[in-house]
Amino acid sequence: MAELLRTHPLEARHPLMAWTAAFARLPATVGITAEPFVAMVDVRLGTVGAEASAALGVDLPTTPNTWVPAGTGRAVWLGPDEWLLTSTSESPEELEARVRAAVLPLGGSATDVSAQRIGLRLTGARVRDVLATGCSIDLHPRVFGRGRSAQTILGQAGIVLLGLSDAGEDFVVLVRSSFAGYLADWLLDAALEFTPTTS
Amino acid sequence: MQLIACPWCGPREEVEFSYGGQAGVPYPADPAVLSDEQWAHYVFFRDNPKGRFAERWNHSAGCRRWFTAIRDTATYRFERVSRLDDPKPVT
Amino acid sequence: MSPRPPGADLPEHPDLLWRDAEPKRAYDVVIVGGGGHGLATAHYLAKNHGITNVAVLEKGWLAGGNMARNTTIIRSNYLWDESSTIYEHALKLWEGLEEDLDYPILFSQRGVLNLAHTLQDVRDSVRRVEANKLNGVDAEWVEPDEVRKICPIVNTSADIRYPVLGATYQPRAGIAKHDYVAWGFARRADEAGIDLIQDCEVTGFATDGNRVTGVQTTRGTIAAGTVALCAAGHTSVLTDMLGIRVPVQSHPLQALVSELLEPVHPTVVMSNAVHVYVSQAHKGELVMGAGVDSYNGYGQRGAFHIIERQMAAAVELFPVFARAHLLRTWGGIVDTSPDASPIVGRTPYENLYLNCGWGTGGFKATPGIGWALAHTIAHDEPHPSVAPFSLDRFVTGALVDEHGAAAVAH
Amino acid sequence: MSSPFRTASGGRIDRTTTIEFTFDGQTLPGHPGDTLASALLANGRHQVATSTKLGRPRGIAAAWAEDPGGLVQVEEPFPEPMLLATTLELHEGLVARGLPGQGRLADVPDSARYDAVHHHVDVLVVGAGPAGLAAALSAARSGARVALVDEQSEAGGSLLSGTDQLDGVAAPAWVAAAVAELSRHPEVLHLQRTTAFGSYDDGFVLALERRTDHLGAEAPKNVSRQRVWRIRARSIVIATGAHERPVVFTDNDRPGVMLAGAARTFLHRYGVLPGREAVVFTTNDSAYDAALDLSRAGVRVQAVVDARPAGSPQRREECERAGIRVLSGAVVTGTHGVERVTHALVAPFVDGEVGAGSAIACDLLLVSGGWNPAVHLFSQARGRLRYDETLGAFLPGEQVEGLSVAGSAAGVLDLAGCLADGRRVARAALSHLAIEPGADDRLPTAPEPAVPAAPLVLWRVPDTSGAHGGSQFVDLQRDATVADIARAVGAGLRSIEHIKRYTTIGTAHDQGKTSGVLTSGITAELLGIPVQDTGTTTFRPPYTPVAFAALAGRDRGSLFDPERTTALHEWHVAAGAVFEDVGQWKRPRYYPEPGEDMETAVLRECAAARTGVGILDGSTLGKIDVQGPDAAVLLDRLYTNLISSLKVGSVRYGVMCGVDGMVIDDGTVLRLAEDRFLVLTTTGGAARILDWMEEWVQTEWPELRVHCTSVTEQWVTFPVVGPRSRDVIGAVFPQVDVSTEAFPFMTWRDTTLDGVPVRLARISFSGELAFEVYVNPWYAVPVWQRLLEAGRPYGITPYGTETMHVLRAEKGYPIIGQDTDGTVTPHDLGMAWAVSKKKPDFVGKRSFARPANQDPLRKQLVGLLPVDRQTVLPEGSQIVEFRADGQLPPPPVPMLGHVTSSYRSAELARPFALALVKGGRERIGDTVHVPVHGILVPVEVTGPVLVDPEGARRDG
Repeated sequence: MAELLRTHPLEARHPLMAWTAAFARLPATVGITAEPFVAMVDVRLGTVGAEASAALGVDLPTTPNTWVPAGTGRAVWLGPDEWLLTSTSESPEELEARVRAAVLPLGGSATDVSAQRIGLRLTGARVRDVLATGCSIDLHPRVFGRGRSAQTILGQAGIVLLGLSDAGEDFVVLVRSSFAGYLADWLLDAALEFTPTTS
Repeated sequence: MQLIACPWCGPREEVEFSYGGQAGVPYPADPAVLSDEQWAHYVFFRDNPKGRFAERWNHSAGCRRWFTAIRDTATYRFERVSRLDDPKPVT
Repeated sequence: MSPRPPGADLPEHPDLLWRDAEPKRAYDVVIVGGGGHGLATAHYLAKNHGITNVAVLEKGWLAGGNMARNTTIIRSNYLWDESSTIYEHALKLWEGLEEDLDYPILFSQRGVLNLAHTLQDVRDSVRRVEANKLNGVDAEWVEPDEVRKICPIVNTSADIRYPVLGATYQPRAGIAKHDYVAWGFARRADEAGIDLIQDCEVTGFATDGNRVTGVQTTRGTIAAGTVALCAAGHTSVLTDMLGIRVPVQSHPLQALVSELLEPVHPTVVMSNAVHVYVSQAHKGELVMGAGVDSYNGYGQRGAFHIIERQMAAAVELFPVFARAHLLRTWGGIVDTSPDASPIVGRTPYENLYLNCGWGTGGFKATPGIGWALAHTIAHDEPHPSVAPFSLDRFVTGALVDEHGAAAVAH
Repeated sequence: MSSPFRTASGGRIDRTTTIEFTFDGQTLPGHPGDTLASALLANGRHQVATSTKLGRPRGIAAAWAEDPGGLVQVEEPFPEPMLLATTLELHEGLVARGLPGQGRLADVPDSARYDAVHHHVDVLVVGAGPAGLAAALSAARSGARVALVDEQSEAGGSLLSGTDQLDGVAAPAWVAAAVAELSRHPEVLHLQRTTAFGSYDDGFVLALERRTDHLGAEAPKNVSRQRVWRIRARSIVIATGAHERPVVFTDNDRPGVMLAGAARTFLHRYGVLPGREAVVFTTNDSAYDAALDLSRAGVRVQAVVDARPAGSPQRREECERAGIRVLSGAVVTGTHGVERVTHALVAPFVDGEVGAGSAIACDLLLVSGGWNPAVHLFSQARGRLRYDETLGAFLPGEQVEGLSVAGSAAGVLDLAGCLADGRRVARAALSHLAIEPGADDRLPTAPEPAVPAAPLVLWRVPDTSGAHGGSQFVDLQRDATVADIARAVGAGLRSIEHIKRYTTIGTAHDQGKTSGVLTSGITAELLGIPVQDTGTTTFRPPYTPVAFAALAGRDRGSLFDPERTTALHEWHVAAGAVFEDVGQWKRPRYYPEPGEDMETAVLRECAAARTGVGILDGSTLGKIDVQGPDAAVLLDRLYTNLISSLKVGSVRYGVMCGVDGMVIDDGTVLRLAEDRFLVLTTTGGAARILDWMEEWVQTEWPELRVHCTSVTEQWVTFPVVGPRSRDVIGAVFPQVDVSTEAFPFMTWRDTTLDGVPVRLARISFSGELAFEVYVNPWYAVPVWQRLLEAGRPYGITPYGTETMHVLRAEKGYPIIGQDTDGTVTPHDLGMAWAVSKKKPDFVGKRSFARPANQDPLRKQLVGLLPVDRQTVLPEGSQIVEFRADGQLPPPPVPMLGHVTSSYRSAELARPFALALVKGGRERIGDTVHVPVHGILVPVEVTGPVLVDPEGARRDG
């Protein structure tokens, strides 16, 4: 119990820390890494236009299932009046405050969801095959290239999937934090086929 | 195992959706003035046709939007989907 | 010749089942729906009440709906007094049905285990067992080691995703052979002179004020003194013709069967949390029910992802099933009601009786509801066992909420 | 070892390698490329098993999935029940035995992997025979995304079973070139050993790939043994070929009786002679190929028996050139032999009458009654079938959108026709998808089709044996005969579905692949009605059996269902927590110290919270951020109580009901700003309540300016509970004035800890002084540890859900879903105070006015105290009226209600319970009985609040 009671500095601790070693053992064709924590805000806004763009500093994408770069982060379409804005240069509180101030006059709302989901980066020539074992979205590079996104199901977890490359070899999976362990196990299990065995 | 066309996200697998039953059953403007029978009909009674049916669906694993569909309950085929802010679909 | 191998012992059907009857112009009683409930009602009308000027109208082939598609589980361990009364009445009739029908219905009282996987499952199970005991229904709570004794192939290890924390056990529960049951009732009804009329779809009703005077069918109009609707998933199609609203929704419910296997599964196991209900039928095949598809559907088919989930649950709970094979899948149409209890009794038409909303419970109720509905028709007064299941309960709020009794855990 | 029936050369097997396998205890040789069936036949073994019901010897009667005879049990490498010898690829170490009836499951778990893959294509071609290959080539050449799946070990289908030439080379060479071309198209997925077993709506096809069994011991362990392909195709070409149909005659089930086309397959594909002396019985031209090929290979073909009066003049000539006798207008009426056919009984057949016959010696009797197109997938997709009088078969009868049928599956029975049909259908599909065909999309040159003599449709040969069809087998697997069909018809049955159930035809392993159409034909004949009117029974998935585990895929073991965990999960594990499944969450139930059982641990944890300080990981509580100018309006409509009057900085407990007026959830609401609330739900209710809110906002009240966002995982929640909680919170958050005056009950305050924002709320689910600590889960572990450290002087004790339940129950706080069951109103819970009388309406209000809600005997939440101060009533126990004699009367015994929660209380030093009791509040002070293990335990009915009813402790 002594170790359990030891006082720690307030250092952020990633929920997938215990998976780091397992991820590191994967071959490059099915690379999985936990994304560092970033600030994320769920933005709700009825109508987007010049005003919103000016206030937010980004044109929120209005094409369903797409994302665009936004400052140091991304703006991801989640629904006809809902986006996920991320930032790697602001704290969660700063991002929420800034976005909230921008959208409140336009009838919008903003909620800090930085810890609601964690990100997993999937890179390599076979990650598409790994995803296809549990994701019904068509991930062909012609269909799901850079800038595409989808809220969908992977295995039995709801995810937001972002396409980062036109070659179909680079994806980000955002998953609810409480499902992160499940999804990490699930991905490792799916990657087993592409992992050289020692025997 | 249908592909259901979310009015926003496009065709997605059936598993991403949840069903909301008959469409066009609004919450009564003033429940207090309804008879027990009228209230019971709002709470418990829904149409159950064999054939075309106007229904509510939710893209629950996707954009979480509710929408309306005209679907044939005998063939399961979706004839039309529309957003809630579209003009009321007619069966 | 070598000794008879296992799986060869299904009894033969009789040489004569029923006349392929032509409809007459009029009957004292017209039963719409030639499934288990319709045929059982016909049988008890004749047997208990001497009423034989009866037609059973079937739009397809006799007992070709849910009666041909269910997983044949029979039990009476329901929570509420109202439910256990009708199902226990049915179970007592099942126990004498083979003699009554003089038909080898293969009623096998091999017991039913309802597994509990969460603490709330345990509370709900104990509640149901205690209620059953006080209602005179055989029931007991069994701990995991007893579960293993009753059904050794259930995975009772503690390290599975949802460990088995125990089960309710009803020893008198079991299974029967569905076609044999239906055909037994049909043959008895036919022997009594009741007309079983197939390929006879009801297309409308003739009414006079608050009476139904006849039934319009694809084989002509048939006058009726009393009409009883026993159409399960198609009830709404009929009541729509009569302008009656009934709070049922028709959903696909799938089931499946494996190849013939050496006996491994001596009882019936049901699990709500890890959704499985499975028995090993007389020839050796595993018979399993899957979940209800969420949407309304009259297609007698459902989505395959439900079967896949079912298989995952089956292999989780019964690891030895891994290499059993899915041989055939099919679907029925279950008529579900808001409180997961049936709707039986009077309608706005004074000579029209309703029997629907049995959801997934219809097969096990067959003799009970046939008995009670025949009584209701004969006496023009709901039999006490079905009186609580009136349509009126949705207005008063006096539901028999078998749904609520299985509420999700906190 | 040599195999006596193996040809000297030819076939697709690898003769350089010999495989040993064991069948029925006998070790036999075979080659890679063999199936178990071909290897058995090569060793002269026809009989595989005895039949289920009659115990008759049964053998290999076909060469692939339609075989009704060769069912085996695999014992090694892993037991698998009921497989067909004809579809089981031979591999080293295979141990199998014939199966008389029931398969055997392994008694140990299957450790093999199974998985599933989603795949999307423009065109899916099912079947890699001539039509399928032609279709796939056409589709591939357009650049379209194509999948070609085929159930056999290599592509080619019937092209591997004959002697045809394509483009001037032997057909297998053309197949190899076609496969090579397909592999060069980057958008083509070509899968062999992959059976499309189900076709569903919107171009969805499920296919099972058998990936490793054929590799034997070489099979890699990290690769799934079988894979389910979930293929979404914009267009599907079904090129599944046709099954040869037998003709039914007396004793047609003996080993050595085989479909004619199967014999060609065994010869050409596997280099096996299925016999030495053959009789060929046919109703059409196709079986002549078998006769001629076998004759060329050295089989003595004793006769071709052609039921057609004039036979086939052209084919007769070919036979006569080869020295084969042809008997036209003749039939096989029966056979001799026991374990193997020894004679065919052949008789003239004129105008449906059978004349006097004679026996012809043979060890192989080949039969062809025509061809049944494999319409299973088409029919599963709800394509209607039509009966074709000429072919005596059911064909696709209509167009189904996105689905077309090509080649012999559509009734085209010649090679050139199949190739052309495959290409035609593929190009039509491309055109429908607006995809340009490829530039060089040519068909191979195929032999000119001979003009066949018209086939005769003959279901069965009249029974001259006197057995009335009792030995004329229709369904060999079910031992069902023509006599059984006749009995069914005699019993009054007319529907083919009834006939199936009466006779059990078509219900066995092969699901009627050979017997289905025969039954329709024979039934129609017996009833004197057209076959079209009889129809077929419904084709249902799967086309061939699929292992349960394959469908379970990877959703097994720890991946069966997601485990949701909080940010503190690893800490809980390290602390030795015993977990409880709450929905998908893993929650610590209690933290036993060495030697403690649950009761001891919980008494200790409870005592800590009541007398010192305890801490709980409450992070699983659902949390919803509700924002917008109309946020309060929405909450007023959904909660039974008034939320809009809540002040910023304050907290209120609220109850939600469904429209039926029954409680669906409860929790606290924090007003963060005029236009912003944090709504807390039960753990199990989180997703449901967010959906509930969204549904109302989107579908009923779109005019409300409000947005709801899940923040369940955005905040961890740690209730710090007990009289010393103020000391702990004060120590960790020194900037906060934690005095009752500055920080009153049911308020919240924001602060920071080392710059990290923290929210504190004075909420108590125990009646004790308590603070809830909310923080971003990134910092969950250090904040939790700071709290533990600060609490150490006070003996801070982590506690789990069990203690939480005891503490709240002592205060009479219900758990929704435990103390309620969907039939309970707020009034029933004694929470009329939480039901607003001011609001004109809220969801559920109208239902409170129904007659049943006024019933004074509604069940109400009360407390129970066992009079003996000892018995912990089992939760779920029923409650009955007090019986003075202490004896239960005979059933039925009226019940008053049931025990919803029951615990031993450290505080009360006795057990207590909560219960729902009919008219319970009126019965406070009464003694009632609870049957426990057959004994009536007297209990006193009390109010639900048993600890600190005055609420004196909440401020410490």
